[in-house]
Amino acid sequence: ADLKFKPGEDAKFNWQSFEDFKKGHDLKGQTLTIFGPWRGEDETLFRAVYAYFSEATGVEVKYSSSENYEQQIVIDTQAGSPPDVAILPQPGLIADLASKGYLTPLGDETQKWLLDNYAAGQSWVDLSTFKGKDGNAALYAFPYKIDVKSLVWYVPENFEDAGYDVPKTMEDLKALTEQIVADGGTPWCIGLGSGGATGWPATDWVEDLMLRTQSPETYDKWVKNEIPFNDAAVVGAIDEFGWFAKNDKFVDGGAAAVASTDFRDSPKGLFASPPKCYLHHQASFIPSFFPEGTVVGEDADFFYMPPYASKPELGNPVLGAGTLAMITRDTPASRAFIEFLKTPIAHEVWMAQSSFLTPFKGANKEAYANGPMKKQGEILLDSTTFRFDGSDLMPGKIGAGAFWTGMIDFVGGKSAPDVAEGIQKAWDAIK
Amino acid sequence: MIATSRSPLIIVVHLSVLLLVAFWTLPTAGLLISSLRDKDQLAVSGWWTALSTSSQNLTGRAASPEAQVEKDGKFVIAGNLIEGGTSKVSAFGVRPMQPTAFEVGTTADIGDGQTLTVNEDGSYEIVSPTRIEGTRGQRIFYTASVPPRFTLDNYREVLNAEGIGASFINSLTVAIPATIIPILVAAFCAYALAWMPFPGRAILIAVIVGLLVVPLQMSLIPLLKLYNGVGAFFGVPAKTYVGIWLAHMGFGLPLAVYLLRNYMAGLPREIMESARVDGASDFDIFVKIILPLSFPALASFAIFQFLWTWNDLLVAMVFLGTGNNELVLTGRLVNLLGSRGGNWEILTASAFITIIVPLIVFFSLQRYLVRGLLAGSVKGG
Amino acid sequence: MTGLVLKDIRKSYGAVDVIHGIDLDIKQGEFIVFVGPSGCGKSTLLRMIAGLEEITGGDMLIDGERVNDVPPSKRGIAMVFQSYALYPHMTVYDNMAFGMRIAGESKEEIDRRVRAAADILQLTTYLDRLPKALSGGQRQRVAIGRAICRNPKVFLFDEPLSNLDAALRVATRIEIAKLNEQMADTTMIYVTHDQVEAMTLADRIVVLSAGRIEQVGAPLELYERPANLFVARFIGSPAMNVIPAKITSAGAATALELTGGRTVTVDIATAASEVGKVASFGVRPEDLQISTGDDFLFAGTVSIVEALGEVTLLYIEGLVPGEPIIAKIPGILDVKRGDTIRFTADRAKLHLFNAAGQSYRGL
Amino acid sequence: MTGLVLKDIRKSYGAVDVIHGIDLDIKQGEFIVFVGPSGCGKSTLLRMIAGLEEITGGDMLIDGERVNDVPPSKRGIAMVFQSYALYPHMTVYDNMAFGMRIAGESKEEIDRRVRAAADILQLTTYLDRLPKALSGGQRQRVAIGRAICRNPKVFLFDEPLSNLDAALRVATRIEIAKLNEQMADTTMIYVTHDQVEAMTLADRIVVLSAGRIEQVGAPLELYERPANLFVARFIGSPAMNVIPAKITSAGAATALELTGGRTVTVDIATAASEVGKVASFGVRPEDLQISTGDDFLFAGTVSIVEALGEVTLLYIEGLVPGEPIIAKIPGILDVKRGDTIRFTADRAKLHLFNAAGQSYRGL
Amino acid sequence: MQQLLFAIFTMVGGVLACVVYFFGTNWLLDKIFPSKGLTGPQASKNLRITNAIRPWLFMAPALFALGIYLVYPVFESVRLSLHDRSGQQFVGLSNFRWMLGDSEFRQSIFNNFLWLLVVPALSTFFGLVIAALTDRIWWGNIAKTLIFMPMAISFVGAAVIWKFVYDYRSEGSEQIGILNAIVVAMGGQPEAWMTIPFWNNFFLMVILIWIQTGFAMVILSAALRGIPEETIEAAVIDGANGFQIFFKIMVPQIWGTIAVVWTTITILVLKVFDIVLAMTNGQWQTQVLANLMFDWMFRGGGDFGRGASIAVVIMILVIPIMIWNIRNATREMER
Ligand SMILES: Nc1ncnc2c1ncn2[C@@H]1O[C@H](COP(=O)(O)OP(=O)(O)OP(=O)(O)O)[C@@H](O)[C@H]1O
Ligand SMILES: Nc1ncnc2c1ncn2[C@@H]1O[C@H](COP(=O)(O)OP(=O)(O)OP(=O)(O)O)[C@@H](O)[C@H]1O
Ligand SMILES: [Mg+2]
Ligand SMILES: [Mg+2]
Repeated sequence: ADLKFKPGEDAKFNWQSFEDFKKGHDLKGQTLTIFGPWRGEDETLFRAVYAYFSEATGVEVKYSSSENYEQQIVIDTQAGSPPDVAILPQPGLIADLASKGYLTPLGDETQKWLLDNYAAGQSWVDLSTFKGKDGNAALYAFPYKIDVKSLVWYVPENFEDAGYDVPKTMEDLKALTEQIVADGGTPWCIGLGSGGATGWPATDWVEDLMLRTQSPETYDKWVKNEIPFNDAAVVGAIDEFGWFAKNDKFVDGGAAAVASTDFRDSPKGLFASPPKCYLHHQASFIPSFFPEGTVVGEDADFFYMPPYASKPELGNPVLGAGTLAMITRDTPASRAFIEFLKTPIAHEVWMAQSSFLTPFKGANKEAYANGPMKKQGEILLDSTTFRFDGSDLMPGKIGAGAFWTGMIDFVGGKSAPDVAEGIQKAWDAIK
Repeated sequence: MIATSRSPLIIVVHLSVLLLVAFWTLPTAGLLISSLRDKDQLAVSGWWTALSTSSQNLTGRAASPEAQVEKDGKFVIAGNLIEGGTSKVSAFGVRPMQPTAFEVGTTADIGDGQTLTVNEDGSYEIVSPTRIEGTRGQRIFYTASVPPRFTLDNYREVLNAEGIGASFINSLTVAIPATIIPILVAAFCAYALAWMPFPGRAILIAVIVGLLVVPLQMSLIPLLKLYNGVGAFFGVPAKTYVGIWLAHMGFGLPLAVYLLRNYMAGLPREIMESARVDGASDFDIFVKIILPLSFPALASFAIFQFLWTWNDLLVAMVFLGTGNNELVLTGRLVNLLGSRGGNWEILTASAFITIIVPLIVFFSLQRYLVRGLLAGSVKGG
Repeated sequence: MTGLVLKDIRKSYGAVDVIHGIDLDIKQGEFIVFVGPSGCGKSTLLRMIAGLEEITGGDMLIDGERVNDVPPSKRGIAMVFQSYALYPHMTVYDNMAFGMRIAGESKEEIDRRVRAAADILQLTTYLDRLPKALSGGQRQRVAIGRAICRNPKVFLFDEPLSNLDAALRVATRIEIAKLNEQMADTTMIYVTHDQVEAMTLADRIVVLSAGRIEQVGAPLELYERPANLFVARFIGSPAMNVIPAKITSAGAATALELTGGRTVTVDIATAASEVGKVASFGVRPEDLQISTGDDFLFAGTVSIVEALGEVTLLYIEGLVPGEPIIAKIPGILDVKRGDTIRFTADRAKLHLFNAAGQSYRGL
Repeated sequence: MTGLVLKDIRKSYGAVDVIHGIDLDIKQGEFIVFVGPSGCGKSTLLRMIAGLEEITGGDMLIDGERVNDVPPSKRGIAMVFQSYALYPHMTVYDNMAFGMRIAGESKEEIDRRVRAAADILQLTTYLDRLPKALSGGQRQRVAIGRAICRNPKVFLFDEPLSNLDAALRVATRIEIAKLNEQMADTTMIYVTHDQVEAMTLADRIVVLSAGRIEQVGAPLELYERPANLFVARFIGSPAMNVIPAKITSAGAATALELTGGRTVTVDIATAASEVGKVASFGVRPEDLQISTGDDFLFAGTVSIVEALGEVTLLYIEGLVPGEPIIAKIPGILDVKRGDTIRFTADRAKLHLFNAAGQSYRGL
Repeated sequence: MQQLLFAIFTMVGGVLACVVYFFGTNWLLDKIFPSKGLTGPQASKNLRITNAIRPWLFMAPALFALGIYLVYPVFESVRLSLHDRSGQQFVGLSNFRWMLGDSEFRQSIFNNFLWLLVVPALSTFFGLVIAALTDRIWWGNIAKTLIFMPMAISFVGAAVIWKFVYDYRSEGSEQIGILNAIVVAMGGQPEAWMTIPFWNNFFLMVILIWIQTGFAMVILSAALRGIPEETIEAAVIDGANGFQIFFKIMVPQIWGTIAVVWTTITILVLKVFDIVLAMTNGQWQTQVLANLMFDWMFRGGGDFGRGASIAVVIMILVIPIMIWNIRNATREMER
């Protein structure tokens, strides 16, 4: 196969791991079907990665994806024709698959590996552990390719021009927000629109603010509904989001525009002339929606969504999301693929291309394709707490339903306690 | 044809059709124009503005300091903001909040003793008494009148995508038999339901109407299970073209039978009787009389069935698979959109690329929707 | 080989009874004509024979075999539909060839027969047209052509000539007659409103009225000895004049007193018991002659004169209120409206019906 | 108020020319009957008058105004279609009432007129039926009823009686005649194949052939003085007998030598220049009488005897090969096949046509 | 190239197999119970048999396919609706009990009724009007093609189209949605159309109407052209104007087809979910049954029990339409 980076050629890659893996696995003639969420550009990047797997093992990989991959994987597993390996971004969906017995546990060894090799390893193990059909918890998934969500994007030149500094604390961020308004500008671009998924960007806000106002344990309880949705802690976080989003002066277009502006369109305000806003809270993927030719790190940059100075005990929490690989059909090839994901090379090859972050400490940071990627990677590695996107962990009806809708209602004018109560009710209904 | 074509009413007819057509095509026109526009323009200005010259606030960047030349002891960076365009600059600025601070042709002081001049044609000059530092060029905000600008890049991008040709053929391989087979099957069934007496006919018709409502999503899992079972039993792959044809047939049948039966039931009884007296069997009558006379209905249904199978993604994904060799055109195009589906420009262009085949089908089948097919056959009420 | 037998055939559409029990015995090779007022059930009866209409009651036998449930294609029939029922998507040629193609005839044979039929029906130049580009009469001819192309046991014609012009009608009628002669074994059943057709073609005429048979008989028999008033009036055009009368004396010849007061003697035998009874006296318009002498049947005032060239129709008022007596006199007459004219007639050609409308001749 | 004028009206369907230039002047209130062989363009002409068919060439004027482009609804016409064209979704009543409802007549008026028409046409019991539950004749009656219910300037009838039985036909014909009398201002144009209808109803008959007018004239004029062989043969049934002849002497009366060798004198004047020319001698079947004496026109052998009751048709072979001479003799004759019979005829009733088929009478 | 050959081969093979079935079985039936050439009681007995068998022969493939692809899933749905989320445990009617108490379900039912009232009626109406009007003008086919276009556009395309119609930008900034652009141009305030409760349902319906009118138009156009021209001529002579001809002569004659179109679109509306899914996903009170079902089935792992029970409700809603169709069919057969 065509390998993007010739083995042995570039020192930033850990070629040794590739050679070692190659020695341990010879599965010539076997095939491996992978079903994943990546399409378009991401798919090309991923193909470059698994080319190394094929090269090493001789396994022919068939990758496919689908716009309706959630639906597709449900149908395929239910009907009994699953792929060998599925890679999914939704822990909730994975939990369901696990509980219906469609997944194969990855074993203690893998669990240990994660604990040892991933930054904030326990967070990842917790994330990937689900209850199986038998009711016993086990590690079913392997996190691979992470997105950092706790990022605020801005245009450095605009900051320079206006004389603003990157805020280091949440208090500073709020002050900056007010400052911009005072200067006659609009600080934020917030867009929640996403067709059928409208509302999800708001959940990221709330989760980020949860992690900054509450302990990770509270966050976990919230996600599992061990504290009700309308708990004061949650309502507080929602209101905190409201402080930004429900103020006509703070957001481009006013509060009314928040719900209906497409999240893909909203960062464009940063680059308008005159700028429609100065700040945009969004995950690491967003540069693909910046105007063509925008160079991250120069034309646009990001900073870590700062924590409250008043709550030092919470440290530097990072909200993120990511995809998890799991074995849906236990074959030597699929086992080998999980093993492959444990090699640095599996991470470095993608790191060297772009848009890939990993908490894998064994992967060479220098392999990141550019500065901003590296910076994000460092945020991930430096995190004291890593929490997965809460809405993805909640049951689908909540995390991809009531929570979204609730947020829309919230920016539309409903009060935080009302909204939270409504979501809790929905949650009660599915128990 | 009645000789009324010159009555004043006809003008009203023309006008109302024009109005309706305008109303119906306006949104699509937006899509068409959008597909020809620059991807960054899509989200900032309405598609209708693309048709006329518009005044826009734009951001440009001067050449990087590496390009500076020393001239008369001063350091100069010169260039043009508008590459190869015909736009005209009307104002410019150097600070994002005041993008129109200066008239064209005037010289702006940009600090550190540097000055910037921008001319109407977009040419600019930065003059500095000292060497200009840094790696990035100075941002220049300017207001320009932008003439309509269209590009075929979006189409190029879609059409050059890898595997699009194969997907095209895959789509045809799915759509053509998945159109013809159900039509044949449904036509036979419809004939039986319309003209062959047997007990339970009315109930059967109603059941078929009822089946129209079965949500596709409900059938996917049980059917795929069945396919897997059958595939395993015979040792063949579960996801095959035959499988998807049958699936499309199954899902399209209720409507096909319903539409065709209704049409066939309306054919004059005497023609059938006459054929029967002529010694024709039911099979003969069906093939030689009913089929040719049902062309309008067959053509209408063919149009729709083709369209559905052509535009379908879900059924193809489930029953044909998502691998590269089976991927249908819609699947391929959706994949082009990337994982987060935000590329409006690709969406718009691919929408127009997929629409072409169904439109050809519509246009070519439309002539079978003929008038007076039955004229001259029977006399009487 | 006993031909076609109808035994108490009945038909109703839902609650509407259309055919009330028809008994008829048609011999093989016979030419039967159904006549009767519009809506009396001729087409229905024909369609039942063809097997296109379900038989509500009774038995239909072809060659001694009950065919109630035999489908049309198995009955060995050809039919000309009153409404043509052409195949609109086929050319004239294909319309005519269809039945033979179904039967699997050879191409040459089909071509030969189609061309022969087209020739007879003057359709040769239209063979490539679709039915919609034909005139009414041409369509009807195609329908006839389609039937005569085939070689059935029974021919059914439902008013096949109604849209044809006189000349073509005569020509086609003669063709049908020839056909009947050539195909001595083929039974033909023919519905028509045209007296001439009925009289010239039929071996026997069946007069229907409101779903019942009024009389069956050879054409002249029906004309000369109608069984009842209905048939008397129905056969012959203009219809027979009927004048209320009272029987004044019976015997080998019967004397009557007409409404006008005049006494007429008819060569029909009646029983003595009939004397004094009310009866109907009938005389055909063409049997009336203008009398110049005193020996006349009755007299009346001319209200309308219709000169048809060959004959002249005189409408005579005065005898039966509201119902003019019609006389059909050969040639062109010099008679004006208002003239009073005396008529006479051959005694042998007079008719007499009892109060129930039955002819005394048959009694 | 000049009625309807057709000026060089033409019609073609694509390459097929159907009407070749018709000039006709129809006065208001006139009753015009179109006759002609099937497919000669009668319906087409009628449809052009109605405005249903575009006029390919020529002008059509109603009341002096060119109406080529006037839509049908503005021409003030009512029409009975040859194919009925009933509204299949409406009952008989609604079919008849439709036009009046459109015209906004009052409910009572509509009811009155519909019931009156239904009465005349014996449709009263069928008023609630849909057309598909009617017999052919009933449908045709509904079509007529629909037209006579309305009050148009021009009535167009396309073979309105072809599916009716004789009695009903006579009755309806008389109704139409009455209608014509009552509505003296209403022009009626009527297409028929029935000679009797044409003769009795028409003020003037227009004989068409292959899209051209052959002759226009009052019924008796056409019968007595046909302008050409076509009309002579077309009017009258059975058709006029035509025998090839040679003119042997001209003058006030013309002497001919028939094919058989016999010499006949006709009361028609010819120019001396015609002597020796080939001509056609015509005599109507009903003008032939059986001659017992020696003074006969010609003699021949009877090949077919058709007894119709009222008259007997004799088919005489021997004079024109392949084309029998037909004689129509009143009454029932005692003639058998093979008898040789001599015929005579009134000299005034004989016809003579030149080689081009034109009558010498008109020349 | 090879793929093309394979494609052609499979296409021809598929279609041929189908043709062979129909011709083959008929030939076989006539062979086993011959009646051609035969006479007498044997022939008519054979005929009776073949006449009884043939309808089923004609319908067999259709019934088979319907049975497998639709009837079997119906039973499966009913079964699932009585089970828990994983489809394993029988729970009786509890899913339905839950449904009745669910406010989102009630919302969906309400919205669905709105949809049922508006969309079929308007689509059919516009389809009919357009079919009739375009029938008589020279550029009718072009007009029809343009109006048909929404039908042919893929769903993703349609979603983008309407994004460009309904898009909302705050007051003052440039509108890229044409509706707001018009509103603003006329001096109004831009609106976030998708978020206005209740009315947003109608904005969504417009999309479906926009799409389905093409369907109604094509079917009705075919029906209109089947109307005997003579009846229209007769009406013209009777003095009817365009409207009267349309409503009193043409519409009643194609009433059956109108009913069919209406039924079809009604049923489609019961099933509609992709528009809602793409535009709002049921937010801002626009939820409909089908989308709700989809939500429960596939979102985040899915609860098949509840999804299926909603599907069952959708299927129950169609029963009145079925009854109405039985009536129509029986009436028709009495002809
Ligand atoms: N659409 C058409 N295309 C070509 N020829 C046509 C078309 N319609 C009619 N004709 C021809 O025009 C001629 C005249 O037709 P028309 O219907 O006027 O005849 P007609 O005199 O009414 O005959 P009939 O007495 O049989 O009804 C016929 O020969 C017919 O074949
Ligand atoms: N479907 C039906 N429902 C009810 N009555 C019907 C139906 N079809 C025909 N009829 C009635 O049956 C009677 C006989 O019809 P039929 O067609 O046999 O008459 P016909 O003798 O052929 O008349 P015509 O000479 O007018 O064609 C008519 O009175 C007619 O109204
Ligand atoms: Mg009849
Ligand atoms: Mg005609």
